[in-house]
Amino acid sequence: MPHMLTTGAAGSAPTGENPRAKRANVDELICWWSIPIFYQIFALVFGYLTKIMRPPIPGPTLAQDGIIAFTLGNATHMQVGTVLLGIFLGFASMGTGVIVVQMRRMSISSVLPYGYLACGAAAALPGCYFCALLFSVAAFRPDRDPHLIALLYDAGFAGFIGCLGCFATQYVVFAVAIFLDRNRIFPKWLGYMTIWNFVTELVAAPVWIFKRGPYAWNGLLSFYLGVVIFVVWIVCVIIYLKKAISNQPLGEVEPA
Amino acid sequence: MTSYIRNRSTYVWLFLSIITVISWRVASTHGGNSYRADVWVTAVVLLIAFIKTRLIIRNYMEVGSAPSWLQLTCDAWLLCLFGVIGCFYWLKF
Amino acid sequence: MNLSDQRICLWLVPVFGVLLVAAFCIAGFIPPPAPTLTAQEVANFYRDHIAQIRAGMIAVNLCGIMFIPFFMVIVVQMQRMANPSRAFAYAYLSAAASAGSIFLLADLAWSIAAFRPERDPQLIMLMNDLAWMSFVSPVGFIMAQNFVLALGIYMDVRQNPVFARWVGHFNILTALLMMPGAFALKFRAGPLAWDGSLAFGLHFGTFGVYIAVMFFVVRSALARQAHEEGHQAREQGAEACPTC
Amino acid sequence: MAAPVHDTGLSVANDAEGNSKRHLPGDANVWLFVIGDMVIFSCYFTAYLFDRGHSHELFLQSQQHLSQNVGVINTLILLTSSLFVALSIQAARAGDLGSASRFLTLGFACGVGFVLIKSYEWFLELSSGWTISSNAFFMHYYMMTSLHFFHVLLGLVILTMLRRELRRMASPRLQFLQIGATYWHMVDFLWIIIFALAYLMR
Repeated sequence: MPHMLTTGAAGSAPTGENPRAKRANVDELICWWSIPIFYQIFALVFGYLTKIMRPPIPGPTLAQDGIIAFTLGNATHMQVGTVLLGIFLGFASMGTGVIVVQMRRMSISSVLPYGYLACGAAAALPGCYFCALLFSVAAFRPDRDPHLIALLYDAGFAGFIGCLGCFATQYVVFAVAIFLDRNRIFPKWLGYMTIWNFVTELVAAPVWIFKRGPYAWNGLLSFYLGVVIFVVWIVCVIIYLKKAISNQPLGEVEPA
Repeated sequence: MTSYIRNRSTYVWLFLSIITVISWRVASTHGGNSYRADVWVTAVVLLIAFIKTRLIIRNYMEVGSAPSWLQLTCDAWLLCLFGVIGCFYWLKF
Repeated sequence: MNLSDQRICLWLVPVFGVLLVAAFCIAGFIPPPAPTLTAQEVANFYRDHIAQIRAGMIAVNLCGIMFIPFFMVIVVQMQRMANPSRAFAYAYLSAAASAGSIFLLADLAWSIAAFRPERDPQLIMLMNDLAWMSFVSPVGFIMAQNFVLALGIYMDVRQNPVFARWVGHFNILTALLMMPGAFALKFRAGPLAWDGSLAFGLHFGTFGVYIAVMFFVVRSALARQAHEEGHQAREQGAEACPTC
Repeated sequence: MAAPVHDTGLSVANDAEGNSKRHLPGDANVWLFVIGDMVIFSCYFTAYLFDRGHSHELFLQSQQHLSQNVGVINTLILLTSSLFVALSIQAARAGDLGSASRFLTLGFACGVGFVLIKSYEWFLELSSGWTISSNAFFMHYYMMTSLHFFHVLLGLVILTMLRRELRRMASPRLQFLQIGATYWHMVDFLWIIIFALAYLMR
């Protein structure tokens, strides 16, 4: 059933009391803008301030004094980065919101959009905030036992790279939605690209096993390849999300 | 159903199977103690893998009758991959 | 539409809000143990209050997430708004769910610290730090909730808006007042430390006032929804009757 | 890269009539995926070769513990599976949907055979103590083969969907069949390269 959507102009609005705005989808555009802005802040926090994602990434075999230097030598930046993340991470949900709205326009039931929403909500703590928080806890007390700082360092990095389930599920849900959709909200190749992302998540799975080499958390395959593919993917998502919002007829009523 | 079997695809499959067995025999260990570095075995194995991959792409994936950009892309990828494999294999010496 | 479900979720707030505050008081977390305590002092704090902390944290674990149904009432009300789409409502839902998971992390860390108070004081302090930081500093989720709710209110073009416009201003204001909490990661003393007047007092004081005000705001919104829908039902009934 | 993809993606829908000699098998979207996947796998292969160059002797020693015989059987099985899928497409193109469906079932059965044999092979290796953390060779071996294994499983799901399309739909979409077949052939040749790199080369 490719034409599940109705437009408000068709007179389906109940008793005229609740007219959907006949103007540009301002709320979706605001949410759309939040995505590039959020990823700028994300890059600032993880790439520059905390240095967690700034190449070369320190690996699992780093010696004790190297771990101390990484976490405490950079304490102020680390904490400022985590403060910023604490303030702005919540706004990532706006990006989820607009993607869910577009997924609800597809010729599919609400299962996949709601799955996407729930995965995004679940991912915020383990997949993003937890890592920065642990490094801030480490940076909070320079006089802490070095073994505990090493524990926080391991937990921070391995948890950050190795927390896959939420994202992998989100990618699968998104890809399947694109493949099944007949309203052509997103191009099909974007679904295939999402599968690449899923594959890179699988490749990052063994960061819990390897201390060195391409599959360690700072490895060429588990980290750098995944980041490159993710960046390409998110740029495409941002561009084609904008197109999807522009193509949306004004006053379209979302199915209940 | 049988009428489809006398077909180009089947001959390709026959050829692929034969060279698979050849590469297996070439690389197999007679007696178990011949696992030494061997440039010639490697060269034959990689060449056969290259031929097999290209045959599958050209015939089964029907790239042989596809637009030229796709043919060029696939061939470029194959050459790059096997070039890099070859380079890494030889440069380590 | 029957509004009992929304009313039940609404009335969870005063019940569990009081229980939550009581649980924190019982645990001895108001005011919080200072970040300047040494490891031994933190361990002593846990050892001396062990029964209260355990009881309080069990209660917090049970009561804390009882706010989520209330936030979902707000999501439902946001979907009634005449916004161009439901993007803000979905964003609110997502942010509220994430906030709940982070709140639970804090509760777990407190409970783990209190599980074996005879453990190495360094380890107890580690859990205590983790708990307070994850409790006080991730303010972004409630801020995002407030911002998208405010934006939704501003864009609501209904003749009888779901929420009055001042509720939007109030949401922005409270979001900004809660922001200092984020800095608790950085400071070990002063107003921005996790026991400070801004990061703790202003942050959670604002949150308490916010929840209390929103309780009444949502209650009157529900009353308006009941009135509107009763009106519509009567109109439809009046239309339907002559035909039957 | 995206520009030609976007334009040609939908214009090849009528290749069932065979009126264009140079047609794009499947659609451009799936080819973007296949080429991307080929590049991603190339990264794994390159990493394998790179590590191999640094500990050649270790890799040669470890390779002895793989069973070349099982490997060659699996290669032949996947080749046969590819043949059946290719024949199925030809039958579907000729309008013989019954044969097409039967060929697809045979291809699917071969895929299941691969999965069973591969699982058995892993079981043998794991029970003789060779795990993913044994050494660099086994790390690469298990990673490459398990990623490929995941592709095979996904391919089996896709083959099931293709069979459903052939059985249930009055006029199956040939393009959809070709998309699935293209993916399955990619899975086939990726295994051929893994077979050469992990089992055979010295």
